[in-house]
Amino acid sequence: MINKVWDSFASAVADVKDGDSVMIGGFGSSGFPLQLIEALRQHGARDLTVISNNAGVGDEGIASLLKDRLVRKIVCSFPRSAGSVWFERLYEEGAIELELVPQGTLAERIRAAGAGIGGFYTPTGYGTRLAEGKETKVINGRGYVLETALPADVALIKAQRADAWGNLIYNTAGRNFNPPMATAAALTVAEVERVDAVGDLDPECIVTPGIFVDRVVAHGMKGVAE
Amino acid sequence: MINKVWDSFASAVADVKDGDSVMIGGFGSSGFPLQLIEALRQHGARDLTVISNNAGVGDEGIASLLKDRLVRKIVCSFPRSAGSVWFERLYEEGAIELELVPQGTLAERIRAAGAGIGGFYTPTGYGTRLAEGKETKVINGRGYVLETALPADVALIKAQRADAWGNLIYNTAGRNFNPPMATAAALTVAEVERVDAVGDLDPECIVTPGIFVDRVVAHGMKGVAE
Amino acid sequence: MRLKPAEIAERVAQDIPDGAYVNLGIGMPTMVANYVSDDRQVIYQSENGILGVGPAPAPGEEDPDLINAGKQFVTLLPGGAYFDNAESFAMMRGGHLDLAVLGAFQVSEKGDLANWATNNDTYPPAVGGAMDLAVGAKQVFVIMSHTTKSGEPKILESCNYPLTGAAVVKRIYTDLAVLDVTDQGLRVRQLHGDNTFDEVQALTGATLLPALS
Amino acid sequence: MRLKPAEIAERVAQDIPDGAYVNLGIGMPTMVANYVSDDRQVIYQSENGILGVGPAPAPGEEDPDLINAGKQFVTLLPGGAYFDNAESFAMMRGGHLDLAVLGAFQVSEKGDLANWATNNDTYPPAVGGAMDLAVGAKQVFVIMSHTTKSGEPKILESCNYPLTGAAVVKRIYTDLAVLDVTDQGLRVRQLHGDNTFDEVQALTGATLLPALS
Repeated sequence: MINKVWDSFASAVADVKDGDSVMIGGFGSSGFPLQLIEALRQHGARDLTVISNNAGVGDEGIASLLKDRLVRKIVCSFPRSAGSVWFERLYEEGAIELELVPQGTLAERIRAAGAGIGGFYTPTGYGTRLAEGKETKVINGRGYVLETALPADVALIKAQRADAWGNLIYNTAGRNFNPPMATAAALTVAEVERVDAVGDLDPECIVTPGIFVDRVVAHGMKGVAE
Repeated sequence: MINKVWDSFASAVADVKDGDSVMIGGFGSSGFPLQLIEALRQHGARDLTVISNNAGVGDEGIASLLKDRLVRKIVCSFPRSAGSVWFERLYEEGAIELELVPQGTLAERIRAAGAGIGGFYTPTGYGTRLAEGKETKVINGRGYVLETALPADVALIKAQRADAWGNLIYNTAGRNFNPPMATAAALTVAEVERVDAVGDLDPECIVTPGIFVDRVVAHGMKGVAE
Repeated sequence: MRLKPAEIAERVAQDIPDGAYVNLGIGMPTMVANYVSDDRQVIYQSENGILGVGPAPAPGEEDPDLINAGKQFVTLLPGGAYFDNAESFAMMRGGHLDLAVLGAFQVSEKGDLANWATNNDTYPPAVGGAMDLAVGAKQVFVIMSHTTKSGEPKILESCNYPLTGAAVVKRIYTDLAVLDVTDQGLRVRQLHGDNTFDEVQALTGATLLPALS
Repeated sequence: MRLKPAEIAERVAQDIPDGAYVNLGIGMPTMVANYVSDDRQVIYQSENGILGVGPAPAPGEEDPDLINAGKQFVTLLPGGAYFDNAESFAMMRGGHLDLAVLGAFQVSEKGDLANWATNNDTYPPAVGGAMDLAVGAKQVFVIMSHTTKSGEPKILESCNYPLTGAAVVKRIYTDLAVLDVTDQGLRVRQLHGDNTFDEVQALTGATLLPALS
């Protein structure tokens, strides 16, 4: 029987290795896999490349990984927010590398990795500093920049409900980067609020089919160490 | 008030011009906008380029457009099926041009057109006859073929339910090419089984948001001439 | 005279057509929604994955996941829909939005937009969805003060801040005037209050064309 | 001795692992599902947009939209999901399927696959999803007769029909034998019945390596 449900956040991230690239879903305060991030922090893998829209605010979530100096590089569109103190401190020290990517290009590069597309031509950023050094092409009179697929070793994502096959549905705007990231990593781990019986999720409304998901951990299961 | 519901199939396709490119959703016997196709046939615009997965079987649907010799060119992945007699006849006569595209490349080129992507590198077809004359690129040791976006003047699609904002949901495998085609044409017309009140479609389950849809015509509305 | 930010937003709102799909940038652009008249139905997109953004929820009614791009709690209108970021930016980049209203640091007479970075390299940059919106929306309106706090022009022959997009802005709404970016150059569309052409020209770093009569 | 098509399908079924995501091509490959033992849970994908394809519906229970890639009516298993063709081929091309079982006109000793066109140019070609599956699935198994109806080898040093994909086939199941495509060349994995290496070699257009003991 296919059963992708794991019994603890800690065990679900225990395979993350030093130097891994880790996608983390979420946007603003919405759709972050906070318990998986905390489990990753406690796991303590170092030299990580984090791929996420933001670079964390305050002391929690992604910021906690930065605070513990586990992150060598961050790939994101909007690192600087009110409260992004750990990112700003490490950036000033030269202790973290930043790859700044326009948000739509970030999402599309992640989708491309999941879809087997090697690269694509986007008009976004054409003629700007963020296209410097990149291949360009004029197609039907319009300028485009070549961007390549962005895969990862691990994706930590957040959904609302799952089943044992790994099918996922989300809550409102909590989707954000989670569905494309689910497709783009060698190992996809989903944090969910609850697990339903196989067949209870409406097949017309499943956003992430289970084929993209390797492990599911639900809130209320054995949590991370306090 | 936004109201995209039109009262007849005939009026909804009356703007199609000679020489237009027309996407038509559907796969096998599933998810075809048969009443819109019949309205288009009666409308009689000529020299059309039809973009669809198949080239029609029997005398109905896409085949009826071929039988009436309204189609100059067809872009598809699988023109030759049991019963594709009109396509085969016209092809033998040299009366129709065929652009054969692998099915996934066809879907991705359509999506790219809707997503503002100028072109993309796919491994599909690399080293085969269908890549001859196309740009190629080796990325991370793997060979890819450059394929360009495929937009259209008009998309005729089929969904199950709509609302007056043009939001669409589909039935089971009836989605096939319909959702990507909805995004890729200057004018998108959806044939649906019924129109619900705005707000009655679950926002978590809407597959095609209304922004992509210009016109909706429901079965049971004033039909095409018998 | 100079309009207050809310008054500029009100002026932009007058030009948003009924039935339009609109993305409002963070900050002053977000205020525009407050002034669109009730006889127009406008559908707002939020880049994090919402079409049909509604007003702020009542206190205690917030859905923690339901925020807009500015991280404010919002609601969904009946008829709205959710989607992921790849789909949201496909929608933006693919030219499906009728209008984006954005803030700016600088705009050039050719419609070049600079709104994501200054020339201060010690400060880490952030770009978000600005570049995608700039190239994707069918029309881009800019809403901003006509000059910097120290009185320097923000409308220039060419931007000296890094570009967000080249030749993307269609119209500029400032506290002094409304300007159209045309093939001939920047043309005054409206002077606010008793402002004269010469007064506005004096605070603009590019040559203006007078309003068409 | 030559296995019947259903017997080859049964042999393939033995090698499909529990929990695998599998796409079965049209025709003989579709028969494989009939022989997967009940103690294995296999999730079948259909390229038109189904994951979790179930058996044929009872007569009168057909959903007219619910067909597989071969246009046969099917059902959906509990736990299945629907998606559009762009997503379906993203799934295929992106390497998410564990296995594709495909028919073939010819296979080369390097694992080149030819299954979409012959050299008859008067007949209009059709490709469908064959090229996407060939490059996308983690493993490609071919199921076919060892020779053409007229007795010509279909396993060759190099294909003379147009390729579907280069170096994509991992294993070949025929009515005579099971062959692995390896870096060293085509290696016999199993000879059916009392077939000898020399008999199979004589009907093969490429040099075979003997089975590893």
